[in-house]
Amino acid sequence: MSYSIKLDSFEGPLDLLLHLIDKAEVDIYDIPIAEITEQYLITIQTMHELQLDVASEFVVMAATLLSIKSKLLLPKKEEQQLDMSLYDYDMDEMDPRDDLVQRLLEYKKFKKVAEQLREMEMGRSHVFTRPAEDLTPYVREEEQPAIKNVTLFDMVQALENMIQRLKTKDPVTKVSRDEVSIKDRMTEIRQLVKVGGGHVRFSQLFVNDVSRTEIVTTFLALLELMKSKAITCVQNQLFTDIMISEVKGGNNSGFE
Amino acid sequence: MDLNKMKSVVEGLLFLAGDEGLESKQIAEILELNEARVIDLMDEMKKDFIQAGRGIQIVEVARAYQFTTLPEHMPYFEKMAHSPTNSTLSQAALETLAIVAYRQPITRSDIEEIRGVKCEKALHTLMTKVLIKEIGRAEGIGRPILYGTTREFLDYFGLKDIGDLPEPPVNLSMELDELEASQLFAKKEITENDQTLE
Amino acid sequence: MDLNKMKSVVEGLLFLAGDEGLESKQIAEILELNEARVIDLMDEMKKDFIQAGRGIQIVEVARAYQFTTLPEHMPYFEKMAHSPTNSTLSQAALETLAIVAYRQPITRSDIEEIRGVKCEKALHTLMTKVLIKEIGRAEGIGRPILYGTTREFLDYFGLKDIGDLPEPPVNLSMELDELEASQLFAKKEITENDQTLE
Repeated sequence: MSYSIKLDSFEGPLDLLLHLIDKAEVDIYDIPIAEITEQYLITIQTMHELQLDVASEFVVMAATLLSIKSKLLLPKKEEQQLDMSLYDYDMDEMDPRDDLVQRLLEYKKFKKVAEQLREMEMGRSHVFTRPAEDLTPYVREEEQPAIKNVTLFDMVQALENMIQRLKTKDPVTKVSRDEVSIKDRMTEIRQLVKVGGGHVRFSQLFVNDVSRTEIVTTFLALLELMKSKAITCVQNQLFTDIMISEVKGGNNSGFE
Repeated sequence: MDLNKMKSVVEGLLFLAGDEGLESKQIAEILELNEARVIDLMDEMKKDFIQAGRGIQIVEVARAYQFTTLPEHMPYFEKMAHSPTNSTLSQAALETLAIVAYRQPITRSDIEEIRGVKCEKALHTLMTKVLIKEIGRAEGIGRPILYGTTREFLDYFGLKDIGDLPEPPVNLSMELDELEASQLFAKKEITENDQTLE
Repeated sequence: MDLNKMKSVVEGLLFLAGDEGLESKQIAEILELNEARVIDLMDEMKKDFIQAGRGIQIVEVARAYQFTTLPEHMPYFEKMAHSPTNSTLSQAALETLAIVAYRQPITRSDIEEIRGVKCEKALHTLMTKVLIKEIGRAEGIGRPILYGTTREFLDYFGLKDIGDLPEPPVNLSMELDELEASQLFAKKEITENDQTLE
């Protein structure tokens, strides 16, 4: 081949074929099958030598090309006879390349459209907007309208948007005092586990409306206890509570 | 209500509506105007904003009017904003999306037929980004899932509605001819210019 | 950058900043101006907005500049809030509802912990629409109210029971946990800093 091509840049066999046809500067309606097939096979071979994953679709297309090539090589008459039993008479004139040409044209159309979409995507990524304001303050108490047009999907989507929003946001910093030490909390957790007969649920560690600091302390205390192999934590499923269990014969002190 | 007041109210409304935007019908209801009048008003305001060198613009996305910032100001916002389109789609996803957009409702195997490759991963990506969704099941064996585009799709590309998609190229085989023709015309023009210069 | 461009960029910035607003120092950084110049610019813009009869105004809240709507347009915003096409839930309400649905029973402070913002208003809205209700009290100090979803919630979304809720598209629960964790860790840093200060 007189030109090099980036082998991993093809979306599939049709993409590769379009590329070869473009390079050869031939009419898509009159593809020189022998020439294109040869180049196609060389490309696949190169991909193979470079140990790139040659997807099965590429191989299937190679077979299709070879089949078209052999059909074209068959004397016209014989082909007619072969086809007669299978097709109508008017099908005799069919060029074995037609199917492929149609597929290529169809694919090329969408490739062109995809290019336009790419430009639109780029354009849109250059503008920004703001989330809608909560209109609740403008709603008069006595006449709250019933909800409409809200789907479960909207709800889940809202949650996802929120996560995206919070992820990009710096955590608000507020200073507060550490009231319970991690060491104290470790002792408390171990007691709770003991009282619970060797097990306690994560949610049971927070019996009241605790502050962030307390949650942090508890969390760190748990990590410490896990590190010292005094407890293990198991969560069976998403959304389910974490089960904290005492480690039998583990580190009984849980302290360094 | 005079024109200036109307424009002023609409500005407030669009500001509150944010990325959800407002449809002409909604604006018409709130201002007690007919919808055609609102559409004219919005066209006028679009121009006003450009003329006044305003820092926000009115765009129509998914049939709703909304404010966005100006593309040329992007460098100033990068630090603080979230973009409706914050990562670009892969080529595979984009091609798959193009097929779904123009051929919806369509099954996975029909998409794969057109692209000539598997597109399970691309479909999954597009579903996760909510650019496409299942819109039903086809008849027949297995009752395969039919895919279509979402409102988010329109938003992602800044399209007014699905009819706003770019025209697909009609006849690709014409391309060469067209190219030659356009070159001929270009040539002709030059010749004409040439002649006028003479 | 000329004056008009500056004003135009600032408009975009304030539009995006929402009700958090931007301090003169932040604007100065983005525009690469000195702060005194920014303060003058903002004064000028405030006047511009009034003079041009704009539908939004620049106000200073807690030393941050922000856009707000005009109080005299209130009746139109009420109409917008009541518009039948707009009787959907606000984003804030939807988020809150989602958190209650997936994490019930849950206290207000836990919801606020996750969302990072107050949600009294959103909870009120959801209660009024009977999508959530008080389902008990948590143990401990203050015995805070626990919220959960209602029968009407299930009816509205056509769910047999709460276990019928869809798996979130991304791994939502893990993301939520991560988010909570990251916020906790941010907090932890602060706490530790605090200790070192002592």
